[in-house]
Amino acid sequence: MSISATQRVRIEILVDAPLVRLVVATAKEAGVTGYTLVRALGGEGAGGAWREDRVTGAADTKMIFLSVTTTEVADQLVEAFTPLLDSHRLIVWRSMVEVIRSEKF
Amino acid sequence: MSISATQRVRIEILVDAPLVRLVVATAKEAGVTGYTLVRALGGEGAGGAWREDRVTGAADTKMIFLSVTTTEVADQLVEAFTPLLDSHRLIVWRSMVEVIRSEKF
Amino acid sequence: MSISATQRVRIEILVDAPLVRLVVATAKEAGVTGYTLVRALGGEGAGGAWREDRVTGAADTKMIFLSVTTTEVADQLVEAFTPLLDSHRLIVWRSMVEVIRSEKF
Amino acid sequence: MAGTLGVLFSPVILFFILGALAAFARSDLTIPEAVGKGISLYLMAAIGLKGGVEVATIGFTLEMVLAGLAGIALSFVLPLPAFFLLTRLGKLDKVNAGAVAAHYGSVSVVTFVTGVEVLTAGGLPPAGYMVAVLALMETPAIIMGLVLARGKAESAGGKHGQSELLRETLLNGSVVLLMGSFIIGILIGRDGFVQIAPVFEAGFRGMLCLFLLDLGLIAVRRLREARSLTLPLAGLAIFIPLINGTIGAVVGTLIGLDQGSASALAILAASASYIAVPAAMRLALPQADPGLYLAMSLAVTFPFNILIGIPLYSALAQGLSGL
Amino acid sequence: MAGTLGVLFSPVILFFILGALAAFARSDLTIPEAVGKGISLYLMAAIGLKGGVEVATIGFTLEMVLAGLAGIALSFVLPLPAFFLLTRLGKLDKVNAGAVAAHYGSVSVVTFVTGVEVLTAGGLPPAGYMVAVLALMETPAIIMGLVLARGKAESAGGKHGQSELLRETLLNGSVVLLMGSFIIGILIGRDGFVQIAPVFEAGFRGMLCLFLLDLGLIAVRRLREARSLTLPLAGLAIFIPLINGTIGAVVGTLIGLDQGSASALAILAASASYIAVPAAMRLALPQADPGLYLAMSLAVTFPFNILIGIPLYSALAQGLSGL
Amino acid sequence: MAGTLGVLFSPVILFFILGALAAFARSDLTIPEAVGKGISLYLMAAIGLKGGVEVATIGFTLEMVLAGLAGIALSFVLPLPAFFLLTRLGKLDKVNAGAVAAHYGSVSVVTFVTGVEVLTAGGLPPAGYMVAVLALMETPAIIMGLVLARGKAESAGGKHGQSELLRETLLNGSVVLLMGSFIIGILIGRDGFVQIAPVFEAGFRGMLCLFLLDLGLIAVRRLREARSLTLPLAGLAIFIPLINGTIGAVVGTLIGLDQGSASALAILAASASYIAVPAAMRLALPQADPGLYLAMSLAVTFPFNILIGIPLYSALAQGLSGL
Ligand SMILES: Nc1ncnc2c1ncn2[C@@H]1O[C@H](COP(=O)(O)O)[C@@H](O)[C@H]1O
Ligand SMILES: Nc1ncnc2c1ncn2[C@@H]1O[C@H](COP(=O)(O)O)[C@@H](O)[C@H]1O
Ligand SMILES: Nc1ncnc2c1ncn2[C@@H]1O[C@H](COP(=O)(O)O)[C@@H](O)[C@H]1O
Ligand code: NA
Ligand code: NA
Ligand code: NA
Repeated sequence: MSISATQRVRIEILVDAPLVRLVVATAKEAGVTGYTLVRALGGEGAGGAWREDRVTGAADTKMIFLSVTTTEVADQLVEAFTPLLDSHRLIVWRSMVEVIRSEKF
Repeated sequence: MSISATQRVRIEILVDAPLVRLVVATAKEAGVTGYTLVRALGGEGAGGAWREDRVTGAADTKMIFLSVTTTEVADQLVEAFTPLLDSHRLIVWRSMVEVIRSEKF
Repeated sequence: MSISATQRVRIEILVDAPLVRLVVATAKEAGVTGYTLVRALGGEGAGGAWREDRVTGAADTKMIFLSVTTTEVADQLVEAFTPLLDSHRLIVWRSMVEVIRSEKF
Repeated sequence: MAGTLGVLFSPVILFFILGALAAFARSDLTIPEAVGKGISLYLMAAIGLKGGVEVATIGFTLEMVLAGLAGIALSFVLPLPAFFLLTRLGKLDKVNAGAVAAHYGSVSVVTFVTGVEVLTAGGLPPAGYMVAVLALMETPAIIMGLVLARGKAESAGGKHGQSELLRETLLNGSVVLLMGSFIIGILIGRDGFVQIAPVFEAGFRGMLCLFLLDLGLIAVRRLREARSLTLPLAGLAIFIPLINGTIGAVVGTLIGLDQGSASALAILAASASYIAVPAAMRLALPQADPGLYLAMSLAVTFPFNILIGIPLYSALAQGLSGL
Repeated sequence: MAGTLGVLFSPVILFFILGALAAFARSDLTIPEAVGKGISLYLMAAIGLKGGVEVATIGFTLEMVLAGLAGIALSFVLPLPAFFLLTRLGKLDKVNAGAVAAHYGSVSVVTFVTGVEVLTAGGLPPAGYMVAVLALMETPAIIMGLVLARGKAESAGGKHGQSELLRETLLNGSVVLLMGSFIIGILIGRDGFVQIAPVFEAGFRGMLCLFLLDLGLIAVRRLREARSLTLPLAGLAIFIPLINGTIGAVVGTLIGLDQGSASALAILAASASYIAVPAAMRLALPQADPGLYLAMSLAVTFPFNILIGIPLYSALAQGLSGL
Repeated sequence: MAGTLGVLFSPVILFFILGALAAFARSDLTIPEAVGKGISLYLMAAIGLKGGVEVATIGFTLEMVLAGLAGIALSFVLPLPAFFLLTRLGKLDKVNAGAVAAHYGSVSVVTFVTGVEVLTAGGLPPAGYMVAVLALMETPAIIMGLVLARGKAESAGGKHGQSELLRETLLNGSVVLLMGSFIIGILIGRDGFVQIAPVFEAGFRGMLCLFLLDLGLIAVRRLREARSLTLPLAGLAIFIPLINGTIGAVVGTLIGLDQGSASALAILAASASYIAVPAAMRLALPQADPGLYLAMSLAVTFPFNILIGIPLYSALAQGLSGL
């Protein structure tokens, strides 16, 4: 479709602020070399509604962990997170993307 | 492709801050059970450029409403929003994603 | 899949804050008519870790430039950015999305 | 230090000019939006408290009631001539004209605050209850603007019905904070205020400087990106406040307000909302162009009022009281 | 100005009530989270400095050591009855009961600060070293809560081992800032403090008003969205602080603290953490429901303590000292 | 209170140390970036105003012009020896060496502000016009750094031409705010300043404490994540300011500045930019490594100057004036 484009997986994990360090550590162990965090403003799910809150312990303020990586690493990532999904209330989804400098991902 | 992955739709709606409540209410009526809001910083389109602004009424400051849901709900969502797209200047797009705990979406 | 949906390309570029103006200008030259910027909070890659920082020159604080556009414009965009990817340390990926009001993109 | 030139040398106005010039020159100077919002909340709390404490000291008077009623009446009435001008001279359709007219019937907190600073420096401090008048004037114009935009017959409907909208407007953050602080001011009185005066009184003028710096930046940036602002509309964004300011000064003098308070009523009438009304209009009249109403109220009327309007309206009120 | 009614007319409390009412009425009034966080850091630095400066002036005493030891002991012990009540009356499982119990053993900085304001206004200022006691009490309850939740046998494990968690908790931002400012206060003494007093002393009460406005908003919004808060649990969120406050008052009086300091210890014991502990629990007991423990500590206990608890515990401490 | 040890017990420096220690210990203490940015803008406005008011009081002098010219000359010249050292001892390529050299030719506002605090506490307040010198020194080094990085022949080109870059640098937010506030200070004079002094004067030192706490956190966090900082480069990040500080002290003394102002010029020369220059370099020399130049200027030079450099340069300037 375009110059030297390669298929990679874009994986997004919704994670509570206090658990970000844990998610990053787990992702790195699974082989992720790059990621970006985005702050979320609020949301709603089975556990009710929340909104961004930096004043209190913000135990339910969420961030989006975003990583573009290979299918293999993404699979390993999902495997590594599966036991945590329920206990840590993580939300994960993935989709295919095309990247340009494939050596970066 | 991976352990117990299921196809879902990731739908994103760009919405002006004062209209967020309306969009959330409409989405819930269409059957959405979970969503996350992300604050946007600025942008440009047919209506000119804008930048984040919390000082004034911020009538054109935008947020991203993000929901991962089933194809059926996504279709209903699009249908519910179609009459609003022009009048409320909403911008919508959707793509396929794989989710892990499919019962969550 | 749904009412009057059309295929478009969602392109995301991770860019350092001081380079945003340059990226926007380049994108507009490539034919992009609409885009949205999102502030990132932190991340890690080959060049080490960074976190949001508005106090100093923030030369490595990143934003996400997000645009949904046609395949042709996306191709031109990628072409326009290819010489900058290494020199300006940009990260780019793209995927297919469906849009509703196709004339907007 | 009264008079136009004296006003221009007030630090508050100079910081506004600095912000405007920086934005004109395309400087990247920016106040973080969270900080700007924080300062604006602070200013509302401070002005509310101050007004309440004054009322607690002086007590309730008939003048107060008259001023409140006049404010409500003005907020209802002022959108009418504005709507007429906007459709005829401005060539706006009903929806956009109604939305813009609502802004001009309502009020701008910072224009008021800056006016109070200028009047106080000139020896004509308005009465404390004018803060309550300010809060009372925010909402009625919204209802009027909607009626004008939609025609009486057609009802609002949709997810957000008329009553829901009214609730949201009456409970708009700035109205709640202003009125709440005003009442707290009445409750605590001068004695209770002393403890928090270092923040809410001593700090006020300096914070206002920083806020006007921010508004100078925001207003001019908006002016540059305003696509739908035609020359006739820009002209109306100056002409309408002149009319409204005159009406306000006349009404204030007629109901017997002191010169400072009559000037403040004129400033309120002349000012255009850029907080409560834009948010309400985005919701109630989504088809109206926010780029247009924010450009008019924030990018043209606000700077005009700050730099030229305030001394003008106050001179007018003083002149009228001499008749 | 002491007494319950006097307290309610303090501006600090009135702003809290304003925030709570605004959130009840679903107003969109919001303090930007960055600004709220900034004010909370300011308050911690200010209270730390003030305590340190006082200790520098008065010097170290045996009382100080006793108060510190009592604080640590209370933080370890108080989760026990709370855990018992939460499992029996509250019908919580061990994990959730342990998480909630940790909150009640630990302390709330703003409850303490508000208490100090009220006590000082009432002529019973607590000693400066109570700030150090506050910092000492933040952490032990976390360990205790974890032990209760997991049973002694089972170890923590996982990516974040027990020691890692302990390190993170001890170096929690609020603990570090409180203790750091306290030590800076000791080092600079009264003379060094004079230069920065306009910010950290004169500004304190006004900033506290703005912060309590924010907490009023946050607490009530949390209450509205609290799904897992049953009536028995809401009752315990009032009953547990009453018990803990009584224990604190008794202990404070027994170890010979002055009335103000004994009242402050009671307030600390009665207060429930909503900064350090929720973050630690999310990490160490991820299965526990954050919606629950934040609703109890922030949405019920905090307002109860601010409005009713503080004058109650201080009256109790005064009564006990008279025995 | 002069002398190195006295400086270390200033609250301003102690808060910097607290931030640094917290970051070393990996505490999660963080000032929200919006708040940090807000404080930094406040400090620039305050220092600008103060300088301008002083100039308005004292009037224009030849000394002022000389200091300005010396500042501009230093900013142009200082990148040269730095570039030489960075390529030879630091083994950097031309692009990175040029980028880093630009930082050392330019100035750090907070180093200056802290220096002024220390000098004033030591009885040697620098003249008010030094603020203008500060603003004048920000930009020339950027041009020089680019020339060094690219060689004279090669032109800039690309989307952002040379002139565009120059415009952006000259209109950099911090330069505009500093110069703008300086001019406002001149216009309003002592009388106009009185009204806003509670915010911009009384609050200054306390706000500086909070800002240095933030910078301590930021600097040490950057140090930990610095990948490209070799030992020789870290050494140069101390050695270059020592050279530049010495040159600044000599030049200041030669052109006849008073001891305080000569010390301030030395501090400016020794300081390294971490606001205007990094942003400009990211744009003009995108291939240069931002991790490197921020690590050197912010993580090594800034703490060195705050803790050791400032008293050293001022002692040097005092010594020289005695000759
Ligand atoms: N289907 C979804 N799409 C987007 N975000 C979701 C979705 N479900 C849950 N979330 C987010 O994840 C958070 C926790 O979800 P839950 O565990 O279901 O309460 C919610 O508050 C949302 O912010
Ligand atoms: N193609 C696009 N891709 C991403 N964002 C867009 C796009 N078009 C519009 N937007 C966003 O939506 C806002 C409103 O668009 P418009 O109604 O075209 O002015 C813009 O300011 C952008 O933030
Ligand atoms: N694979 C990736 N997925 C998501 N973000 C990435 C990825 N790689 C790099 N980034 C982001 O881009 C920044 C610069 O990457 P790098 O040039 O590799 O240091 C990182 O700090 C991340 O924020
Ligand atoms: Na008006
Ligand atoms: Na407690
Ligand atoms: Na320098």
